[in-house]
Amino acid sequence: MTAVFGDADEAVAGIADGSTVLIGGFGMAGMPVQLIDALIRQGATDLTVVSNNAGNGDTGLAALLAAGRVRKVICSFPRQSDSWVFDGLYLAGKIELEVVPQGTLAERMRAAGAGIGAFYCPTGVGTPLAENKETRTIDGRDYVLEYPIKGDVALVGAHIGDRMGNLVYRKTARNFGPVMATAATLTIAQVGRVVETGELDPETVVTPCIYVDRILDLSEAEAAR
Amino acid sequence: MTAVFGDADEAVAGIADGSTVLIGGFGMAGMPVQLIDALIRQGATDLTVVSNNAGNGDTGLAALLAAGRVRKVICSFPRQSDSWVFDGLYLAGKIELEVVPQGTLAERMRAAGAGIGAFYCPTGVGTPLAENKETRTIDGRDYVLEYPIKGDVALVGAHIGDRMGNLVYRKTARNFGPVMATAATLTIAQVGRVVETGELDPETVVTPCIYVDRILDLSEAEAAR
Amino acid sequence: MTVAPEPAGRTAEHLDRGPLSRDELAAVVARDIPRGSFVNLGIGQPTMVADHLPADAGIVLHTENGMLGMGPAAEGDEIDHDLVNAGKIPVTELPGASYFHHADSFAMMRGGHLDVCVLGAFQVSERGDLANWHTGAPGAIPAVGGAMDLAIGAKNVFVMMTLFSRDGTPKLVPECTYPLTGPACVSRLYTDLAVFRIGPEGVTVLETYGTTVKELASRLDVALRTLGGW
Amino acid sequence: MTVAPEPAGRTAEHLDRGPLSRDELAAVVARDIPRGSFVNLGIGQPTMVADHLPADAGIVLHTENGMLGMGPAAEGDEIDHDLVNAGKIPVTELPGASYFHHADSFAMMRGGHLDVCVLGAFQVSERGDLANWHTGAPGAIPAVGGAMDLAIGAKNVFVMMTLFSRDGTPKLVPECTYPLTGPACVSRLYTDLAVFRIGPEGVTVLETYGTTVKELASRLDVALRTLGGW
Repeated sequence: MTAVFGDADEAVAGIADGSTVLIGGFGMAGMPVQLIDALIRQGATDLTVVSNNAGNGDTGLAALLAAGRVRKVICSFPRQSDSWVFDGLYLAGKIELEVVPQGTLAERMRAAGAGIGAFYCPTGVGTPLAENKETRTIDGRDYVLEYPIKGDVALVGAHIGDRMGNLVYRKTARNFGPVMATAATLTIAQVGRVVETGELDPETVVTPCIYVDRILDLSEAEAAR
Repeated sequence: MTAVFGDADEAVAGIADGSTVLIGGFGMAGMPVQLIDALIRQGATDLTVVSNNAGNGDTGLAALLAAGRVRKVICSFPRQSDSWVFDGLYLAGKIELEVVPQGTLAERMRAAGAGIGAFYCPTGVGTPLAENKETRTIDGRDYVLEYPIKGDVALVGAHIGDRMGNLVYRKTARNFGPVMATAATLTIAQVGRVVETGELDPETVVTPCIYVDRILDLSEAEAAR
Repeated sequence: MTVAPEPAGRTAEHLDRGPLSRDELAAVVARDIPRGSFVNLGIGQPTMVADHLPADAGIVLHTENGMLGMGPAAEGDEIDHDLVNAGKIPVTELPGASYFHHADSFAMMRGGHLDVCVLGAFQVSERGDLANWHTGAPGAIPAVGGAMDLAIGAKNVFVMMTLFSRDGTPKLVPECTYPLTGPACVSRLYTDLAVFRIGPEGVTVLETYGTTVKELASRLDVALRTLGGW
Repeated sequence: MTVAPEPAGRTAEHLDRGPLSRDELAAVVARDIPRGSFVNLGIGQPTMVADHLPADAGIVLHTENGMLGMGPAAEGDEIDHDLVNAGKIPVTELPGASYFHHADSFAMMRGGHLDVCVLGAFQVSERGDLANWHTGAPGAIPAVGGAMDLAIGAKNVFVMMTLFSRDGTPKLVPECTYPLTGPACVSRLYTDLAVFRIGPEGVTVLETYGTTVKELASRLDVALRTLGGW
C-alpha cells in the first residue's frame, strides 16, 4: 500500500549505499527536486544514477553529484550548457559514464518493469555505442541486444496523486516518470498535491497505484514550513 | 492525415486478399463489429486474423470466419462457450490456429509498433508453446525468443475520436486497441462519435493521431440510415 | 511482500470440518491474502475469493483485460458491456481504479508486480509445476489466455482445486501428465481436503479438512512433509 | 508516405541566389516536407524549419520528450516549464496535441511512424552515414540524446548543415571520420550551397545555390550525379 508523506526526509528514508537510483525529468521538467534534495540530506552514497541528463546548474541532480554521492551515471545526454558539475567530475576521472541512446534508455527500463529479459534494438547499430554488444540480423535488418535497467529506487515527479498512489502528470513533465515507476523496487513520487481516492478519473491515470510505494505531497510539505 | 468516414464500406475499402488483420476487442468489449461486418461485405479473403478470441456467437469475427475468409487465426483463447463457428472450422481442419499466451500476443504487437526486432520473454518457457523456439538463460532465468506480429490492417473499436485521429477508449474496452493501432500499416478505428480537433484533453489521449489512418464515425453512420 | 503467516507452528488437522465446499475453500484462500496486496483472481472458481476479502483490507484486484481496482460483479443497471473481467463477466469499478491497455496490463503481470494470483488447475506437481490450460486430448482445442503470464509473473501463485478428480485420481502428482502452463511456479495449493505449501523443500501439508495427513499420504503418490516436526 | 516531388526533371543551378542563409535553408527544407506529415525537428538549427511550414499543411510536430502537436516557442505568459521541446526550450501546444511517456515516444520514433526528421550533422558520407553526436576528440564528453533513435527510426532523414566547415573542409565525405550516429540513414542533405539526394545509386545533386555542380565536384571528394542526364 502506498504511504503518503508530508516530509521529504521521511519519504526517502532507507535508501541504501550502492543503490541504483532512477531519476525522472527531462531537463527540469518532471525533475523531482525535493526528493533529490532529501536524498542528499539522507546521505546514501556510491550510487548509480540513471537519468536522461547529468544535472543542470548547481541544484537537484547536479548537487547530488557535487556532494560526491554518485559513482556512475547512466544517461543519454550529459553534456549541456549548464552541466559544469558533471563535466568537472567526468574530466577529473571522478565519475563513470555510460551513454545510452535516449530511446534505448527508456526501453531498457520498460523491459525491467515488464519482465522482458532482453530485446533486439535497431538503435545504435554500426556506431561506437554498439561496440562489444551482441548483434543479430532479423528479416534483413541489424539489431543490437539490449538488457533491462532495473532500479533499486525511482524518484519521480508527477502532477497529482491520490491516496492510493495513482498518478497523473502534466504536459511534457510526464517524460520518464511512468517508465521509471515500473522499473524500480521502491518508487517514490513527489506530487504537487494529493487528492482523495476516487477523485482522479480512472481513464486518465497514467501511473497505476501498483507502481507507487511512497508519495511526497509537496502542498503538505509547503504548508508544514 | 486521418480520413473520417460516415460509411463503413468506404472505411474498409482496399483491404487486400492475404492480409494480416489485427482485430481489437476482448470478448465483445472493444470489438469493432461494424468494421468487421464491412470487411465481410468488402470480400477480402485468405486473411490471417490476430485477435484475443476466435469469435463469439454468429456475429462479428465469427461471421467473418463463417464466410470462409480466414486462413489462420492467431489468438490466445479460441475456445469459449459460444465459439462454435471457430470450433467447427478447426475440428474440420479448415482453419489454422496459432495459440499465443495473451501477454505475449500483446507484446509481440507492441514490438512490431515499437521497432523491436525480437524479445526474450519468460512466458511459456517449459511448456508446449515454447517448443521449437529459441531459448536463453539470462541472469539465471529462462526466456523464449519471441518475434513481432505486424498487421497489414488493424480494426479497432474506440470510444471517441477527433478529426485529426486522436482516440480515447472506455473502461476495459480499451484492451488491445491501442497496441494494435501501433502495429499495423493501415489502422482503421470505429468510434461512437467524432469531435472537433481540440475537444479531447491532450493529457488523456490514449492513441495519438499518428497511429490512425481512418476513422468510422458510428454516430454519422447511424444518422445516415 | 511476504505472504501471510502460516497457520501456527504445526500442521493442523481439522477433523471437525468435512471436505471444504467451494465457498469455504475460497474463504481459506482469502484468509491468506495479505492486506494491501495486488491480486489477480483469474477466471471461474478463483473469482469467488473476492467475496471473502475484507472490505477494509486494502486489497486491489487486477483483471488482465486492463484494469486495477475491479469491484464486484455488476447487477441490473450497473451492467456495462465495456466493463468486464477476464471471464467477460460484467463487473464494477471501485474508487481508485485505473484502466490501461493490454500490453501495459501484461507488463504489470510479467514484470512481477502482482503479489498474488489465484488459478484453477488440472494438475499440480510436487515441484510446483502447473497444468491448467490444455488436456492435450486429441480434438481438444488449445486455449491459454493469460494463464501462462500469471503463472510466471505473480510473486505468489496460489492454486485452488479439488485434490482428487471425480474418479478419485490425485491431481497433486509427482509429474504432470497434462501439458504444462508453467514449471515450478505454484507456491500454495488450496484443496477441499488440505492446504499445501510447495517449495524447493518439497510439499508441506499446512492444514487438512476432514482427513488426516496419514490418510492423504496413503492416497497421494507424493512425499508429504508436515510443520512442527511430526 | 512519399516525400515531395523532386525539383523538376533536372538538377537546377540557382546562380541568381548566393549561398543560402540558415533561414533560407530552413525554408527549402520546409518546402520539401509533404502535407500531413508527422515530423521531428530535433534540436537547434533544424527547429527553424517550423517557422516555414504553412499553417494549413496539416504537418504535425513530434518532440522526443513526449508530445505530438507541438506549437511554436512560448513567449511571455505562455511559458510553462512543464512544456518544453527536445532542446528544453518552452514551447506551446496546438489543438489535437497529445502527451505520452518516453518509452511510448521512442516507440513511435523507432517504430518508423515519423515521416520526416531533420537533423544537424558534423559529417554525412556518400552512403548516407550520419555523424552528428560526438567528435571523438580526447576529453570530449559524449552525449547522444535521441539522435540515434531518429536516425534509424524516421522514414526520411533530412540533414541540414553547411557543406564546408569554416576551414573549408567538406562535410559531405567519402567516409565519416567522426563516430557514426547511424549508417546509411540520410536520404536528403540540405546545405547552404546545394541540396543532395542520397541513396543506393549514390549522391545526386538536386539544386545548387550560388555555385555550379562542376564547382562542387571540384571541391568535394565524392562522385556527384545529376538529374536530367547531364
